[in-house]
Amino acid sequence: MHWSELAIELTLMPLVAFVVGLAMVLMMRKIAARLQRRVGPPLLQPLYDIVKLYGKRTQTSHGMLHEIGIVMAVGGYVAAETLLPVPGMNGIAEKGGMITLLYLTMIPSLGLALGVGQCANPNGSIGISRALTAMLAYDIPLVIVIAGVAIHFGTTNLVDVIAQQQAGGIATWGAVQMPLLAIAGLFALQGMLGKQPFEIYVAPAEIATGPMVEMGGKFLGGLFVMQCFQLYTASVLYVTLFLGGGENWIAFLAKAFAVLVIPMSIAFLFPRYRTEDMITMLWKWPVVLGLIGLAFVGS
Amino acid sequence: MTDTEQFPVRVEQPDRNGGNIFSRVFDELTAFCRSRSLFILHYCTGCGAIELPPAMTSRFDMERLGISPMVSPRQADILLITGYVSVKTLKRVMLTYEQMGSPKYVIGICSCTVNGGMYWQSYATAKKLNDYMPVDLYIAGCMPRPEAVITGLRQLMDKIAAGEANGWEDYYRRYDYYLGHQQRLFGETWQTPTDVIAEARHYGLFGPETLGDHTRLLEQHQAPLEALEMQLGLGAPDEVKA
Amino acid sequence: MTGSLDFLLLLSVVGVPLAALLAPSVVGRWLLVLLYVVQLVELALLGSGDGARSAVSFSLLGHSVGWQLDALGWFFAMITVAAAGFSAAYAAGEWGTLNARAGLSLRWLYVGLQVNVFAMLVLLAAGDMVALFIGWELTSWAGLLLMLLAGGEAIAAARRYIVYAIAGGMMVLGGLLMTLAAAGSLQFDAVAAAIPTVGTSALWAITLLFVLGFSVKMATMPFHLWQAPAYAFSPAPASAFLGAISARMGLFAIALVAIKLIGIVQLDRLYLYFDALNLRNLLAWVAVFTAILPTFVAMKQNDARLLLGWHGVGQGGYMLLGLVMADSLGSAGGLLHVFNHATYQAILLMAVFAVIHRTGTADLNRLGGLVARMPLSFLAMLIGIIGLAGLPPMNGFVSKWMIYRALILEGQPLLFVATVISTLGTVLSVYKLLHNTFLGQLRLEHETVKEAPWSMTIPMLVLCVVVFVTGVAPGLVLEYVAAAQQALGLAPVAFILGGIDSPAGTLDMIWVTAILLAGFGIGAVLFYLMGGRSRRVHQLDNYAGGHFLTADVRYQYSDNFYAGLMHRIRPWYRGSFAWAEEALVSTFGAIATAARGFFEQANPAHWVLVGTTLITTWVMWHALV
Amino acid sequence: MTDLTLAVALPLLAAFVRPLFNAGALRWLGQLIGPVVLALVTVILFAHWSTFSEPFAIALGGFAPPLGIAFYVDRMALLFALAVPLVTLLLWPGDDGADGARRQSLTLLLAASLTGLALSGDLFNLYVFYELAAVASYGLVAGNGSSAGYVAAFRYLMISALGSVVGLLGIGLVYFKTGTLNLAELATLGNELADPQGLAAFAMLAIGFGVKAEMFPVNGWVPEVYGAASRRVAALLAGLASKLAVLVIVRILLLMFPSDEARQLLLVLGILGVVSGELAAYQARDMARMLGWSSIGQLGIVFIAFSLPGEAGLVAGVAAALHHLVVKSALFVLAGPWGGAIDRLRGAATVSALGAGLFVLFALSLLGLPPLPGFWSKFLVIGGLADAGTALHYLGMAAVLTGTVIEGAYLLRVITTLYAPPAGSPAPPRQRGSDLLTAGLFGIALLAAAVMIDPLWQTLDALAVSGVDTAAYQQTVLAAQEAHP
Repeated sequence: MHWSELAIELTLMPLVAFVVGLAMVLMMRKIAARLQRRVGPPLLQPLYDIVKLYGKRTQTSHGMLHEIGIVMAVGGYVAAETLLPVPGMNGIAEKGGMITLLYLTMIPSLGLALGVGQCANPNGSIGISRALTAMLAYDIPLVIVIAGVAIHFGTTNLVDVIAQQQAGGIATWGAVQMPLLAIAGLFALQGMLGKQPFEIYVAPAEIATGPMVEMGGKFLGGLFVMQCFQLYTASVLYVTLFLGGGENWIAFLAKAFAVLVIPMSIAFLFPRYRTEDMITMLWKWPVVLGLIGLAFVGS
Repeated sequence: MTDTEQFPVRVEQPDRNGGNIFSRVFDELTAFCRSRSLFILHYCTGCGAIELPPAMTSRFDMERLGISPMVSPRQADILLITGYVSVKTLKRVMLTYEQMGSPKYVIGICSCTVNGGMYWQSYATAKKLNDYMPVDLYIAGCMPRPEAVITGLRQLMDKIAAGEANGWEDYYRRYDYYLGHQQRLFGETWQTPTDVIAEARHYGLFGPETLGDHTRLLEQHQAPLEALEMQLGLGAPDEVKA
Repeated sequence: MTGSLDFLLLLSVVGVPLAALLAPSVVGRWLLVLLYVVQLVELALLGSGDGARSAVSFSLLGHSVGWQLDALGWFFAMITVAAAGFSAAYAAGEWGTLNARAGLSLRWLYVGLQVNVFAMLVLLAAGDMVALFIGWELTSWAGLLLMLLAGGEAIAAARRYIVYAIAGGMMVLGGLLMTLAAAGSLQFDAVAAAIPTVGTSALWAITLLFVLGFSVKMATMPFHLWQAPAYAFSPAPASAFLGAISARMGLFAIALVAIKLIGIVQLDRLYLYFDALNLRNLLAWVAVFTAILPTFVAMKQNDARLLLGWHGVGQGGYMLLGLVMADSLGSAGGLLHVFNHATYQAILLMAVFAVIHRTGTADLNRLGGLVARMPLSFLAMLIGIIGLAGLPPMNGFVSKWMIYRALILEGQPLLFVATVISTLGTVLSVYKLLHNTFLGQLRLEHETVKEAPWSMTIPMLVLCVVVFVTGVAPGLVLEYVAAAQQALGLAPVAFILGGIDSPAGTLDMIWVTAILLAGFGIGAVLFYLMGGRSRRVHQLDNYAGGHFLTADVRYQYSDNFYAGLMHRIRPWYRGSFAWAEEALVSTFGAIATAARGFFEQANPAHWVLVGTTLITTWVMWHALV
Repeated sequence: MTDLTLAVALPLLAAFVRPLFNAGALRWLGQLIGPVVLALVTVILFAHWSTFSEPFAIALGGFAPPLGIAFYVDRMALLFALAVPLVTLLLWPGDDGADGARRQSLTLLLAASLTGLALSGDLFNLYVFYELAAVASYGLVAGNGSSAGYVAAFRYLMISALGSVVGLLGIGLVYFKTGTLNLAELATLGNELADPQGLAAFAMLAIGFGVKAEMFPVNGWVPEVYGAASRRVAALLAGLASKLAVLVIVRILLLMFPSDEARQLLLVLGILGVVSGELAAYQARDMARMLGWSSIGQLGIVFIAFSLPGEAGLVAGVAAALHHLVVKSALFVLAGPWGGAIDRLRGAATVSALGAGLFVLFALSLLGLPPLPGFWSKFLVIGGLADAGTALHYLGMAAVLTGTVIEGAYLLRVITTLYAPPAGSPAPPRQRGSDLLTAGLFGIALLAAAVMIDPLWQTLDALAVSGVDTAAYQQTVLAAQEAHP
């Protein structure tokens, strides 16, 4: 591949992710509104929020790390998007693979954790402690799923995973081949998105939005951007592993949005679990499902 | 419905003619976004808070206007004072107000925030909110119905879009005035953790009335509030502790 | 110019009296650091994989004993000498002066360090099994020297250590002599040649004795209890050195004996029952549990040193796991992790001890917010924990990635999942360490704290550079890892400068890092160039639900940091191993008391009569039958 | 050749002469007599050692072996005989008390009888020398005049006397079955003793001689005696006397009972000794007792080693015995001022660094830290066990290895106490110069052995070759018999 082509891909992939992510945020809020018989926000509401937050005239920083934390949170996702293949663009997906992607997506969280840590606000610290706990909870089923998929396709290269699924049509999709893992993956997805019933680390009424408690202005704006990336990454990863990736942009976007509808519809029907209940929940059903699925993959 | 115009709000109109066309368009755009995205810190000081849930939920749905509730003052744009403010509460209100990021807007809901309302004779309530902080909008009533709240919020949105909701700047520019009222109520040792004067300097919001007698009084006892900047501690090695 | 093994060993022997002589003065200590540099240069000149043989050899009791440094030993030796050098430098300046004034014997510290290096070189360069055992025992006892120095709680830990160490040593001795009985020789070649002919039960005994004996030093389960306190409570440089490399001697010995001499094929031959679970699987699972349980024990610690000590135990599990996978990728990952762990663990311990140096405590509930006062130490710890947690772009990620990949490709999803659980536990635990030490509220009494002196920060920062550079370009180290693999008789890993090149999934850290840094760059542009200005505020200007914060109020979340998680998993911390150890000791004590009672009875002469009566009865019975 | 008899006769004579010079003008002569005699004996024995070519027998006074006292001299006998005056000299009791003369003459008596034990070639003579040694040791143990000393001596006396009776019973049994007590002749009659009665005789002999050799289960006296007696006496008994008793048992085993059962009996008793001794030592809170129990354990190892068949066993056994001789004697010497409760020793390293250093050295050798000699002796023992390869041998291996771990636990407890910061008052006890000198000499011997481990091993190997050669023994002794018809 020519370097200029690569450079264009590397620029476009995060941009696409951001734009799609904005739409996904809007969809999430719309779904919530419709479920509550509300009208919901206007089309550009996610953008308004971000622009407003960046445009705040006075903003509070708790120190360099607080700022770097946001830089890492956004920058880490910008980097991670280039490892996630989309139709026609592979970026550097072949140089990393799914394990690298999985670990790279921890970088934004780590950055956020650093930034929050410096805020010296116990609500934030509790939030991070809960977020990490949640990660421990949902990553176990997630890792089982990833291991199953990697073994099934015999590779950790996401480009190969997509190619193999697209070669055989729907019958070779991960979701068809490994339905149990796909279901387990949905649980993990719910946890990954941090939506109800797993919304333990935001918990506005309890710990004042946890990690976000001291975030205002562009600090919060950065986190809104990060949320766009987060939704995009989770959904596209799921599409890549189980739904054959994107044959073309239309199919790709349709799948990506469709995948998100499930956790979002569930989210607004439930209250929040307590931390320990979330752990119990995620270590029980999806893990059992995943392990059974894994046994089928292995055989 | 209450005519909010009869309660004057002190607003200083800055010069809006400077800058080139791009920055004006940009400012317009930002102002529009500001008006279309309002996060309410609903700080429930009194009975009026009960009118907010209907305003938020399916009947009136504030979110369609881009208004949503927020928890921490850092995140919020609007400070809703929803009822009578006792002296003790007002201290917290001040603390919270100063911690919010500007532009920030204060809305006083219920008559109590306007003139003390039915608590007029109480020794323990602050009667007139705009003595202590710039109030952008009052929604009178006891209590105002959700329709009034929504209408009020819409009016605020219009003011923001028009660049008129600048009470927060007034707080910086005339800090001494507000501080004086606060000191009168809370005592001479009154201090918040936010260094408003330093902020005014930092953001270029320093006005002729930012400093005055009251801020001098404040400086006499104010604990230092400089940020804990990173220190490398270079130089000669430490004198060894015995 | 090439180096000579004899000269190296001579250098390190001469270093011992030199250390005793020079350690008390600052200049002397820097000269000793120089001595490590010289040793390192000498080692580097020897080169990896030349198999430099020492001219010194003995014939002892009919066994020829000699030394030869192959690529595996060289790899470990480089890490050892470098770790000692960094530790020595760390203590050379203000740390040494201050602690000497507080009563620490720098003489013993530096002598101990050098004796350890010498003992480890003797072990790593062993040319036969007698030399191996000599080195092994010397290493065990040399470690004790460092552990005993700090006094206080270190003494109890050291006593416990030495019982474990002697037990391990005795198991090894048993295995050694059973090998001698089975193979008739203790030369590596002869043993390797004889092993395939050894019967299953004898092989079981030999392998188990060796592996168990060596794994005592690795602190793999169930021998994991001693290590964390023993390493943690040593003086700072000793702790950094021991934590970085000492336990890895066990891995070296396991690699040498179990992989090279006995061979992975033989391990596969040893089935636990029928053909369901063989010794290799068993080892892999032991390794995984060693990776998991100590990590979660670490998470509960409130002493930063202990927290790191427990992680040291846990990380050993990864190395063993990678090694017993024995494919080119996994074993390379295991060996690479030795290097990686040594680098970041040294940084972490140094950073923690720098904090102790300045604040006098390692209690995670009594620190916080120090990033404002000790930013360099913070940076070091940050890089260290990224390495320890195995996140890109630090080197810990690369070795872990290789192990994960090996597990997936070898069809071991359960092991893979278990390993990731350990990694996640590590992430949680190290964030707690970083947060409770450097983030959050700065305590009033720490407002005047200063950054650690240069003599302490520079070793940390140099190691940080190493961690980062070898994370971005792991090929630099993988070259030697591949050589070590060849020395072990394993297929060498196919590496590129940036990582691993393989058709089943490539890792190119140069790309990953570049993209990550580019991402950060974009993030920084988005953050710093766009949006309004921000202003840094005092930590007390903070949301507290309307509460007025003052400096004397503790506004920090540190104790029971993962409360929700602990609520769920606390019942799982049964302390079964500690309980079992205690039960063993007290049972043993009871038996010992009974034995003492035998000797303290009023009239022991009865036993003469009892014996005689028994004998007579026996004779009469024979006469009758 | 006959000057070898002097090795026994001279100390014996000196023992009786010594009290004559207890006072008066010739007191200085009394002081001198012991060391001079011992030095002389050492020189005599060393001359023999250095010129030794092949084993020979001596019939004392020209009486032929069945009737007379027969000495049999091979390398092993010479080695142990040489050790006696040498070690006695090193552990020579000073003349500090009123009973100094008595102690010295008892020590000389002990030396004479122990040398006799090493050289004697006749079961009855062995018994006589053994009893003589026993009597001398009773006196020495009780010699410090404390009530604890008397109690311990009485305890010792009871076990030893009963043991002697049993031993005598064994000798009687042997005589009853074979009609001779000459070891050489008994060796030719090996098959006559290879039955249950013979084995019983062996067991009885083992019990009899085992009392002094601290063999399980007739070693109940050990901790009391070592705890109560003066440390130099303890060192003599633990280091030297026990080894000579072991030698006797080994001689009997090799010459008279070359059966597997006998070896197994020794092995089992050895294992029990290791386990019980080390366990008890683990619970000891008193230095001297701890060393006593430890010495029971070590002698268990020696028994285990000697129970191994062939030269390997003999080499291992002699190595272990010699190592223990040096190390335990030295440790007992160090335990002189450091006796009593171990806790008392907190910070003792600060007042006598050399003593602590020596203690560490000996402890490490005892634990078998390579390249100290203790390692090689352990190496030989365990190697032999692994080679023998029966279940019982593996059990023995496990016992030795486990014993070492336990040993490590309690020795480290002492070492860490020595190096702990001092507790304040009372000040930790200080080592005496004379004790340090003695221990230092042992330490030098130990280090020298570590350096010259291979020549030593070759010597031991040669020694073992002649040791196991019972045919040569018979020939030599019986030839001597021919020569003195």
